[in-house]
Amino acid sequence: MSTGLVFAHAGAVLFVLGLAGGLVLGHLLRRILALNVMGSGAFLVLVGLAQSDGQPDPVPQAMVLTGIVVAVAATALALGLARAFHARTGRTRLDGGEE
Amino acid sequence: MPAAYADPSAGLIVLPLAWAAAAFVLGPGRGGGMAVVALMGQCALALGLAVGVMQTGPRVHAVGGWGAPLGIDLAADGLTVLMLLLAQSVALAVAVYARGYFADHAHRAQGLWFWPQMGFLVAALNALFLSADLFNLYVTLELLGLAAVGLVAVGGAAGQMAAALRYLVVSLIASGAYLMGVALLYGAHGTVSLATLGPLLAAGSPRLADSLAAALMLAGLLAKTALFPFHAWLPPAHGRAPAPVSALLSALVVKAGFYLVLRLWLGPFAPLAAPAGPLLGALGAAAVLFGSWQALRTAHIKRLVAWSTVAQLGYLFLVFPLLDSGGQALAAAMLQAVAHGLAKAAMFAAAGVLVLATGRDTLDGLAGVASRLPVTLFAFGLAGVTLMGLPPSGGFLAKWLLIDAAFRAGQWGWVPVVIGGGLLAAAYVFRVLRQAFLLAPPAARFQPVPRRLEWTAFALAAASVLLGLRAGELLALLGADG
Amino acid sequence: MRGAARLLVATLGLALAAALTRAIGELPAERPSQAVDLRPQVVAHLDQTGVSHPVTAVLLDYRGYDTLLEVAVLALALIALLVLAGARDARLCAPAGSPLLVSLARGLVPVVVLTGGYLLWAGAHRPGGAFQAAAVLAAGAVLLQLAGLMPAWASPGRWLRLGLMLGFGVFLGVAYGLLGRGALLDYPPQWAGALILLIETGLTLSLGLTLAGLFLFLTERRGRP
Amino acid sequence: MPELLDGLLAAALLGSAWASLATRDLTRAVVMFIVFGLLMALAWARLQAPDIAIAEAAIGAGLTGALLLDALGALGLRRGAAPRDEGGPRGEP
Repeated sequence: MSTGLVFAHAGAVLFVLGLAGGLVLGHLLRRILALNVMGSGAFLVLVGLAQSDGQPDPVPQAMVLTGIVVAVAATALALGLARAFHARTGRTRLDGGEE
Repeated sequence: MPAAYADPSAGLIVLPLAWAAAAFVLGPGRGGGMAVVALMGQCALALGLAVGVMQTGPRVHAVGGWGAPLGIDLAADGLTVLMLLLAQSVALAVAVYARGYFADHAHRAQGLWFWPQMGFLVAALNALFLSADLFNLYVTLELLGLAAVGLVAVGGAAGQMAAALRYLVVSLIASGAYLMGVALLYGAHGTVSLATLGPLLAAGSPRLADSLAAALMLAGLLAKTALFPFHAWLPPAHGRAPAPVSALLSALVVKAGFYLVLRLWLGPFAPLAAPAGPLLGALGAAAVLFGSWQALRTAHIKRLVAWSTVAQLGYLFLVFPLLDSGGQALAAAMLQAVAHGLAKAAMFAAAGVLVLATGRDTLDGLAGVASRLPVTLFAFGLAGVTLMGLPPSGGFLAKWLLIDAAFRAGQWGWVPVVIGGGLLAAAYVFRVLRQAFLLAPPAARFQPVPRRLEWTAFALAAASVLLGLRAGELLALLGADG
Repeated sequence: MRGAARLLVATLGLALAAALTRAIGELPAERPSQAVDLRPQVVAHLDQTGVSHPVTAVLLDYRGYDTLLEVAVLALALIALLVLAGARDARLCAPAGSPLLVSLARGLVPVVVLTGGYLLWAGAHRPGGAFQAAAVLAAGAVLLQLAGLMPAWASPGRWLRLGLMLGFGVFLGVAYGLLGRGALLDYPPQWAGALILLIETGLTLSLGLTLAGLFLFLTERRGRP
Repeated sequence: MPELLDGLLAAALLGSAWASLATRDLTRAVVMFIVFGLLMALAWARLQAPDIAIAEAAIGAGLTGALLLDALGALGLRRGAAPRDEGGPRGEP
């Protein structure tokens, strides 16, 4: 199995792990971690699968660079919201219905 | 100056990005006038593009001059232009409204950085409607999602933070699923260009990777569109945001997800998607009934309007099982998208006026409003006419075409949903109107409201009704896809 | 209820993982013969892009439009955080840095700037570029803030706002300016290298400030007036 | 030999991600996430993507890690909350 395929498989599992975590975890910080793991998994599949023949492909590599910057922007906003929410309510989780 | 500088596709993306950045540099609370002027320019650009597409057919703009699949293409056909026109006109009206809304003392603090955020939101919408590249669409989805979430949070109250967080989590999970689909497609076909992918996906029997990619991407987009059962994030987010923000979100942002589903469904995923048609239709039907039911139960004005969005989005998905049957299902969906966009922006604008005047967001507080704010209430009622689907509104024509398509396809089951949804809409609109016509309790005090707010709501509502009379042009645009 | 939801997510997750693994496993053998391979195209046009590093060519030329929108995403996140910081009403006061921190910052900042400059310049030929350089500069800006040598960020003044948007503005201006050639970002080959360097320089400065801003808006300086 | 290295690295990625999401201790979760980010940088190097490796180390692990560590102080430790995320009926696994 080529390096690309090994990491594409790992990426698939990471994606599912992060997705499940994003759905079931309660603490906001953990959810944010899970969403980052999910994104990293998708990035690994993007590059790994494209490079399954062992040759580097600059196109998905550039896409992942873009994706990493977008991910850090989203993470920063999520953390900012979580902190503002915590500062007002003292809570760190969203569960328990709306209102 | 070469004519190339007036290229509408490029202008519709560059112009809002430019005013967003300029508004940020100008400083807190500034940039509203510039935004209104720029949005007028954008309306002109969108009209120019519409005329161009009508006359010469779909257009492609190869960014960087490379062309797909190496570069990124912007593509405009009838579907694109219709969404662009809707987005520019609603955004212009909302900008006019927001200048009055945030000038009010109570909202000044919320509006400090509204203009740059709105500029990026409009740019993201236009970029999304125009993009013909799956990865570029991912970036536009993220830009749109972050802009929308940031705008929900501007009020700063705990409930708004919770709503924004819920929205952000759903939005990020959805984009993650979408991105995974893009990764699988690039792995399988070596390209993310819509035009290049179409023939590749149609050739040969579908592979597991292709079906999985389609499923992940569609699921992500449905969550972003808040289709039942992915709707739970919408009512708090749209109900709690400041009124101009709610108008933008309900009228435009959720439509972006629907537009992409439709674009992919009719485009590269056409060979894979057909079996999912009945499922989407069933979810749409459930959304119509459940959303309307919730709108009948809530005690808050803006929450009622938000639940109505959940219901009205359901109609858009009723067309998926009917697309192959020859009828005007696509036209019905696009008319519904445009009519609902105008009507819902009007309703949130009117609801914002009502909340501003009565000082609270409850139906109980509305007693006596009818005599004080007749224009606003009339706007609310007119928008309601579109949502109920009464003639001559755009909503009526959309629902008529939908019923016609269902009969042609022999799928009678959808007809009672369309009619029942209209009756339920009538019921929740009259809940508001009846309360407003009650006599005001003696102690009731109404805050004065800037005229501008009332009249923008009215203009939007009137447009949603008059749309029914000018639907021929819109349908001709869709026909230009050919 | 919650247990049932978890069981459902776990079951669906396992099914999705199995499907993904299978799809990825069977792809290389079943890749359709018509599949596109962009790698030869990237190399074939490299001499028209003005840079010799393929990833930089994709990032700023072939798919430069993605990068333009990505910079907008960062700017937007910063503005949203600014709103939250304002709403939180916790002023980010410029702390009085300890003497040790001040001298450390004074000594390190030239090194940081040099490293950033090197990464920026290197990006045209080998790994590196505006984003990596900006991350290094951001570290320097954070250091300066902690040492009390930077103005407070809570209500950024016009010059700081201009600095934050400069890179985006230059990028957007170049993109639009080249529309006269027929398309956004359509670099003329003889100017491509210079224009890309101009864009990257602006981006390095602005992204450095933006990344530092993401950090500084988020983190409260606790325990100080 | 390289296959073995790739396999070990992939396993370490999965292990650190799992540890980060499953641990009861929030501080440990964040530290494991930073470890995960650094392992990702190694994976990118193995995938002949040095640009991503640098960006992942600087932005993914570095900046995100710093933001998370600081948020940990704000969310997990203050206002009398215990440093550990309590289990209980809605606890984490």
